[in-house]
Amino acid sequence: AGDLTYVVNNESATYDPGLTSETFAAPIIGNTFEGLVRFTEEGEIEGAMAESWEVSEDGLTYTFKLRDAKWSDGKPVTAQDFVYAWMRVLDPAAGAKNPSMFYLIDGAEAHYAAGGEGDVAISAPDDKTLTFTLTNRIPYMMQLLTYTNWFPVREDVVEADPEGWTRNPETFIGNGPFKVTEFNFGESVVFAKNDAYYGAEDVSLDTLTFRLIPDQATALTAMESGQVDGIEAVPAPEIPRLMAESDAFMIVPALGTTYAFFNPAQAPLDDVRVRKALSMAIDRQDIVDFVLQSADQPAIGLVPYGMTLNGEDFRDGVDTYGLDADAQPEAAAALLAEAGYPNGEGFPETVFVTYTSPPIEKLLEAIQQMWKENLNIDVSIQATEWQVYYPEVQKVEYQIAQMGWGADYPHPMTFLDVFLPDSPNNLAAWQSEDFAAAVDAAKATADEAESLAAMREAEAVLMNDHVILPMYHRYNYMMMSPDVEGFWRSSLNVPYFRDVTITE
Amino acid sequence: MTAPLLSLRDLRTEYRTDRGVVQAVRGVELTLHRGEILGLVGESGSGKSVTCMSLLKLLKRGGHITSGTADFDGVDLLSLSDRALTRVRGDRIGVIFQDPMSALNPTMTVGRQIVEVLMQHRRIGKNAARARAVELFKLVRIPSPETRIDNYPHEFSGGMRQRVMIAIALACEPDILIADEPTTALDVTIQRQILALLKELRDRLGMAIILVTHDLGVIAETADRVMVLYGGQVMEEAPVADLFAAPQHPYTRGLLAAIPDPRLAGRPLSPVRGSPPDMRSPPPGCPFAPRCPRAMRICATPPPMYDGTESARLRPTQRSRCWLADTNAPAPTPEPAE
Amino acid sequence: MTRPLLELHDLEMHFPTRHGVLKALDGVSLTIQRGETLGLVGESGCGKSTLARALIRLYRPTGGRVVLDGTDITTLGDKALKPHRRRVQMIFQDPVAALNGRMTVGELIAEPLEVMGIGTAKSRRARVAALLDQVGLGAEAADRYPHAFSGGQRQRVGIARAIALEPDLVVCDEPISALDVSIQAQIVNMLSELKRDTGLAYLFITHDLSMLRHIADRIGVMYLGKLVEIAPSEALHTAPRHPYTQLLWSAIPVPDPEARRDDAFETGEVPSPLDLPSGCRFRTRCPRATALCAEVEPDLTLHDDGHAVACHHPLPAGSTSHTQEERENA
Amino acid sequence: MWLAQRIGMMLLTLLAIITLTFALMHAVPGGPFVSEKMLAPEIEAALNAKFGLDQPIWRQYLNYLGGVLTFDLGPSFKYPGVSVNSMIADGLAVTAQTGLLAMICVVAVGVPAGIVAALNRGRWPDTLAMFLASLGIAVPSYVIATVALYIFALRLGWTPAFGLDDWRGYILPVVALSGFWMSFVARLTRSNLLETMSQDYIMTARAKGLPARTVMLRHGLRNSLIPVVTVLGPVVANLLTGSFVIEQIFALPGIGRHFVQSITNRDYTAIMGITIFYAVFLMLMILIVDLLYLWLDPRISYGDRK
Amino acid sequence: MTRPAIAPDMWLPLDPQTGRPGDPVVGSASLGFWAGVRSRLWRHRPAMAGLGFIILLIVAAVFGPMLSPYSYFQQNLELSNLPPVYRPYTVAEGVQVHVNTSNLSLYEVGDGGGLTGLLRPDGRDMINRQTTWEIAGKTVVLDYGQRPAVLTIDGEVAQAGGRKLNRRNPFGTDQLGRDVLVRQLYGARISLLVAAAAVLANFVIGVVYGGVSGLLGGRVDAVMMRIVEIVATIPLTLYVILMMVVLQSGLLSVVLAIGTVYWVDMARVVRGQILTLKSQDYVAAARTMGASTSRILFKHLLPNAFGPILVTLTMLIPSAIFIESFMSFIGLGVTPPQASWGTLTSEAVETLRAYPHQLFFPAVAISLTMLAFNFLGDGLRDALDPRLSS
Ligand SMILES: Nc1ncnc2c1ncn2[C@@H]1O[C@H](COP(=O)(O)OP(=O)(O)OP(=O)(O)O)[C@@H](O)[C@H]1O
Ligand SMILES: Nc1ncnc2c1ncn2[C@@H]1O[C@H](COP(=O)(O)OP(=O)(O)OP(=O)(O)O)[C@@H](O)[C@H]1O
Ligand SMILES: [Mg+2]
Ligand SMILES: [Mg+2]
Repeated sequence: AGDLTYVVNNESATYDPGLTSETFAAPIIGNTFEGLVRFTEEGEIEGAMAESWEVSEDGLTYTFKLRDAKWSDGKPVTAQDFVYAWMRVLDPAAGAKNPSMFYLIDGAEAHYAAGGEGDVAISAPDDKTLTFTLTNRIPYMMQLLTYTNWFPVREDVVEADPEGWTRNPETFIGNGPFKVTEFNFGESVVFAKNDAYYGAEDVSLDTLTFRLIPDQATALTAMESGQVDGIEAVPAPEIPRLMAESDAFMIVPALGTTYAFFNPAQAPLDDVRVRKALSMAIDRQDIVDFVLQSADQPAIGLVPYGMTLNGEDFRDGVDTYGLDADAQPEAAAALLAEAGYPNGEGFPETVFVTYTSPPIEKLLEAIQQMWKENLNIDVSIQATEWQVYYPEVQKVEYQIAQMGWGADYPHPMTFLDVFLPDSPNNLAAWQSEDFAAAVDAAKATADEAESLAAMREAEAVLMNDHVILPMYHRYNYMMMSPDVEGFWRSSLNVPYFRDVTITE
Repeated sequence: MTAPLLSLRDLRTEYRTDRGVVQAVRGVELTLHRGEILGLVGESGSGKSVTCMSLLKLLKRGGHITSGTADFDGVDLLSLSDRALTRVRGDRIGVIFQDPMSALNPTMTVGRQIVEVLMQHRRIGKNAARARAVELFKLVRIPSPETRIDNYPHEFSGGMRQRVMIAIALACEPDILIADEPTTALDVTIQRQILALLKELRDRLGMAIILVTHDLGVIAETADRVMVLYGGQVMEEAPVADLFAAPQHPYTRGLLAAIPDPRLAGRPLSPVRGSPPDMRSPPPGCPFAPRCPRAMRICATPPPMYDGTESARLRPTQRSRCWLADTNAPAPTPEPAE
Repeated sequence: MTRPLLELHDLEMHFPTRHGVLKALDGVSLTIQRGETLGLVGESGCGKSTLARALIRLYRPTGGRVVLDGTDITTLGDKALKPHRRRVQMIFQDPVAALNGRMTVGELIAEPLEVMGIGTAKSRRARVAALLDQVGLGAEAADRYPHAFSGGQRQRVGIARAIALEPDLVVCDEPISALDVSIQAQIVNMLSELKRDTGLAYLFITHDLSMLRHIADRIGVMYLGKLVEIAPSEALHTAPRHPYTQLLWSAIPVPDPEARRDDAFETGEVPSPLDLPSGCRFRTRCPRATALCAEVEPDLTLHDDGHAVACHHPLPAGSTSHTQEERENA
Repeated sequence: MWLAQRIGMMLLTLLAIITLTFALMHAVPGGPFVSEKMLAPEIEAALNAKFGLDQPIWRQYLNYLGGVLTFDLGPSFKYPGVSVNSMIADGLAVTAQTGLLAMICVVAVGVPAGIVAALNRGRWPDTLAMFLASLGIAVPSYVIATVALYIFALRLGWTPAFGLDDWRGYILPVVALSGFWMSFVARLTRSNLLETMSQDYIMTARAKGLPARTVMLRHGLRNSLIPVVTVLGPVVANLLTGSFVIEQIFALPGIGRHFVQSITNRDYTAIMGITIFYAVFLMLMILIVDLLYLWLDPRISYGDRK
Repeated sequence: MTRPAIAPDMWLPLDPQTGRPGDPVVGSASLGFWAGVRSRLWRHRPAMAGLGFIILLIVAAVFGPMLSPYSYFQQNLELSNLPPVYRPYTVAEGVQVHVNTSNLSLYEVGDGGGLTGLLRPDGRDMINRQTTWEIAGKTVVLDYGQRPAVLTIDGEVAQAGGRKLNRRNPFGTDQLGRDVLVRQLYGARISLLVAAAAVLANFVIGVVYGGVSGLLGGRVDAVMMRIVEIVATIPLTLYVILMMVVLQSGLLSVVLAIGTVYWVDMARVVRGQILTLKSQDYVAAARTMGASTSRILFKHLLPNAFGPILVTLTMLIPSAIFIESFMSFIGLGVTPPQASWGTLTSEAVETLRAYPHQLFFPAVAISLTMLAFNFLGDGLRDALDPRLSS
């Protein structure tokens, strides 16, 4: 029993599980819906709506047997609900943000391109059986299925009001542990325990409130003055203090990497030595210790820590590509001299573009200074509003551009995919056949060790070319009252309240 | 003789400005009896208005009363606090300001400006006050008072505004009316009516009036007693008939000589020659001496105020601040006609 | 005859008010010749200031025409008006309001010269000093502010400013009523001198009839927005022909306590300009009024003795006013 | 007559505002579908088609105008299922609460503070009031809000950290909202009052025997209020349409926050809708100010001069 | 009453020519309005204090950064977030340390009392929440398991000494270890420039625009005021973004942006004032002289509207300073590592709880400057009104 208030910092655009691609929606959808499978706290896959599943030999056809579960209005969850939900994503008219995630299903891409026409290999032989077929082997398919886009939705409510159903507690019918009782736009979402949930007896919270507080400092004040039970994030300058003294403070791996793109098509960054020199000249440890003052980790590669395959962390034993957590000023200067800029002389005017975000700007100022000190080069920083910045970067006319990536699913491929030639997120327009081949190889094999090796190979291709300037792997810092037990937050930013109990 | 209603002693008022201290009033004495009309005449800038304003401590910024007492009904007005004075102002002493145009609040209907004073001092309701205001408008001869009472000052002519000022000052039927040039903007017919009204009020209520004016005709017709001011000092004081019949002070004579004579129409008028003293550094002796056709050496010393008891040259009720009034002074020779 | 300096043709100025249209000027025609002083008298509120303001185009008249030296300036815009501005100046009735409190007296008087681009800053200063002297203030007044002056002193600043430009016509709206007689005499002498020397003309609005007699060549008498009589000064003084003029004359105060008249002076109710009587406007107060007066409004007609009178029953020519006799005897 | 003309002009002005904002909005880079991650071109095309952004710009403009004519400000692009009308209505319900209170503070504290300061010119109440007013102007609202939140909500625990759930929750937002304008109004009132108090007619009022207070309030104040009223008009419009900073800090779902977010999100319909709402509000307030002028000073008229 | 006897020769008449007591026109050089203003302002003590402060500030802003051993961009990450005043712990004779309780670091205290270096810990015990240092042969432990954190030296609980000034960085350092004082002085340059631009824009555009609108009245006024409404309602953020895209980011663009939109309040205030003033007789008088519209406006009306103009101006200055930081935030203004008071303030607000001194200095700087401007404004207003002088 109990009530809990949890602070979120952002309003989500939509709570429609199929259409959204925002991380902000995840806390709400994650507690009101369930997909076929879900993560355990330890990151293992376990059945949710699916009771059991089978994958064909070739790794292409998946067949799921559904459990007896009910929607929050008492109707049973059927395989057709999944089929409807998935096909809706593939209908351009629905306006889903992330249909490309489904392209790995046979026929899906063509279906979308044709405006929602054509067969897709998804079917429901009966109410309790769901099956689909992929075009290629996808090693991380099960992880993918935990993503909200794969969740079922109810055809009757969606069709009744395709836009509005997610804004009305009456029609926001889910199959998760909680159901929404109030939507207060811009203010809060209030949940109550969903009695129709199959695991309802294990859910102990009576009500759950997500309060939107956009200002992290206010949220922290609310937390420290006992007005709320948990907050999603804490202001960066408070991290050291909280880390030291707060029992409520939590560090959650975020599976994210902050880095900058070097544009290999723009002078002086068209020389890999320059890129490498720049990368070597920054002191990542100092950045973490003094600029961020957090528990983030210096990054010398793309893929963050915490991606485990075959019982092995991706990063374990991986090459450092000549980089280090600490700066290597001499080596960097030597490399730069080799590239034709001894002691930074003649280094062309270089602009580091970024989006407006005070902590990021601070970070870049520190880097700017490190380059100045270690390489004697002047790089200017230009920050613009995100909406101006992003389309501009997309044109790939910058020299250095600040960016970062967070995992969609806990598998290294979510990072490597970005740098495929056809990825819209490959903002350096960097192309490498070796890289593509390695990625393909990693996907093609059913053997995890082999796949891991191929992926490490791919990262090495990217990193040895120094297309990106890795800075740090980020963590999420949040607070949850010590009275709350059973709370956990996934590395994909979904806080789970299903198992929460409040002790007094 | 009964005790005077108001007696002002040794009033000195100065204005401190960027460009020095202006000694606007330098020791003015004045008594006023119930039912008396005291005319105040004098050179422009001689301190008439400042004297009037000082009585109620209504000086503009920079103005300071440096000495003096004003005994009114047993209290010294000059030592009263501003708060205590509010009970005197407008109620027991009414003031008509010299500048009727700027003295009215431009954003308030003229009616309200009268009603306001009535409601302040007479515990009467709005409607009664308004009725009284209409009545006052009639008294000061403003046509169709019922409608014009709702006009704003800028919709009135100069003379009408002046009459509004008069109505305000008379609203509470004060014991003393200080009228600083109350009829300058009025044509002669209305002026006569207003003056008749003042006299009527004097007779009926025993109101005493300090009447400041440049119109010696008005003085002649209205005042009982006249004081002549020059350079911030009283130069001469006499009952009106005496003053016109036998002006003592050379300045008074000059003043009377300047009145246009209908027989001499078209010929130049004869003003007092010279210009008034700079009141930041007034002449040490008689302020009029530099312009005086009969100035003597002694005039560099401030002359005392002679009165009829001291000087055979003066009528018993007359007073003059001029060495010529001294019995030892050389006899007046007839002035050369200009 | 030469072209008159100023002609007013049927000038009308109507103010819209909450209680209806207020006819402050209701068809006034007159002319002013070069070098002439036209006195204007009339009951308070009869429209004298309005006439003055309309003729120098501070108001845009609602009817009629203002012709200055042959040019119709009734509807000219600001720009077109500027050259004419120099030729007509005005002394305002309220000296406080007409002087910008943020300017020193010197600046105020120099302003018209500056506006018209006359002289250098230095020569203007000299001229200001001269003007101040002329109006009896003394040059040291130049750097004081209007608020530090007495009423009469301020008025003199206004006068100095108006004559600074040596205009052809000065409209004087009660220029001397706030001055003591001596200064009045000084100013009037000065104005007469100026007139003699420069051929200046005046429209002289005042309530001081004896002063008018002294300086005016002709005098116009207004009553409720209309001119009721206009005649040469002397003629008007000795023999007013309109009953209102006579009434006015009889009210002149005499500077002689012996001649004190304590008789009640009753002249009847002044009608409201918002609700004018039919026919002749003066009939409600006129001892000579007849039925005709209530029906037909009399026109201003010129009589042989030089009087133009708007009256159905004018006083006979040559009749002398009662008070005037008295004064002459005094 | 004047009023009718004026209202006609306001409508034209509104049209100009709509047109300019529309043009500006489309001229700046970005769009409603730029989010954390890049969209594939075909997906972007599908989204554009869904919201009619694939049509020529003039077409979109005309469509939008059509909507405005029927008082339909359209659906939010960013938040599907939320109409701009309801966004404004709900936001106003929140914003107006603090806004009105702040407005009351501005008038009920600012003006009297100015009066008290003027009455005591040069003495300590004046010095104190003007010192505070200078601070109120110099310290921006987000600093006031943050510091106050830290002290009163966290250190002292007197007020809640966010929300308007009980009366104490109103204190800090209202103070932070009104601080600047209150100070400004106080200074303006004082300055003008002093100026007016040197006019001749104030002397008349005193000569009437009115107490100093009455003189100041009845005769001085009214003639000093023109600049104050001038400023207050838009302030009403601003306060009632919210402040982003305050709503952000105190987590209030008001219009101010919606507006800034709609710009960040390039939520076209929301930008337009809130701008129109604000414009109408502001123009009405300015109209009221102009009408108040007439009441405050009967000499003012709006006719052509000639 | 007895009068003193008077010598007979005193009764001799005086020659009127020689008897005059000196010419009253004692060559008083004409003091114009502005000269009067100047002299009145000169005697207004608070205004002079304000002016003095502003001049001092400008001098400091121009020359201060040159005199400092640090530059506004020079970082020392190890010495970040240091306070201006601290209370040292004495570890051993002559060895003092400063404990930053917000990031739980120890700093070495230099000879002069400056904080000169970060002391790297020799051990960290996350479970017991303790950090250990070996300093001067002693074991120093910071125990933050308890609150507030406790420092023990060789097992004994240490007490902090009296307050000491940080001589190395008198205003402390910021998040990147830069000297706050220099940044503050450098920021003054930008902020004062922005303030000057705002003042200029308001004077040149706002005052004139409002004045013309109010004076001409009628249709002109109606149109001009509708334009004001348009300018006031167009979303500023969008406008700034557009400028950012079109123009180079930098101070000039900020000035331009402020200049184009930041005058409407002033215009409206001035117009309102002119509307009441223009019916005054002195305006009529000026008109009869043929004074041009601009003369009437500048010589007669605006000087009488100075009160509200100055008050509005002084309130616009801080707003302009903060608008600059908003524009910088969007990307139009100054680029890092440059700083203005506005950006310093908004940055410091974020670290308010941990390092309040970082907010204290820019906030106090702006407030003091505003007070100075207000004093000056008040003095100027009084000086401009001759009636108020005494
Ligand atoms: N506010 C002021 N500041 C400085 N000097 C002033 C002020 N008011 C009046 N004075 C000076 O005080 C003297 C007396 O002025 P006052 O107004 O009493 O004259 P007055 O006799 O009423 O003249 P008038 O007949 O012209 O009204 C004058 O010299 C004048 O210049
Ligand atoms: N702006 C205005 N609005 C309405 N009525 C006005 C306006 N100006 C003047 N009047 C009215 O016009 C009439 C004539 O006024 P005007 O000022 O011309 O009189 P006047 O002859 O100068 O009187 P006075 O001798 O008293 O100055 C008066 O009834 C006055 O109320
Ligand atoms: Mg006077
Ligand atoms: Mg008049």
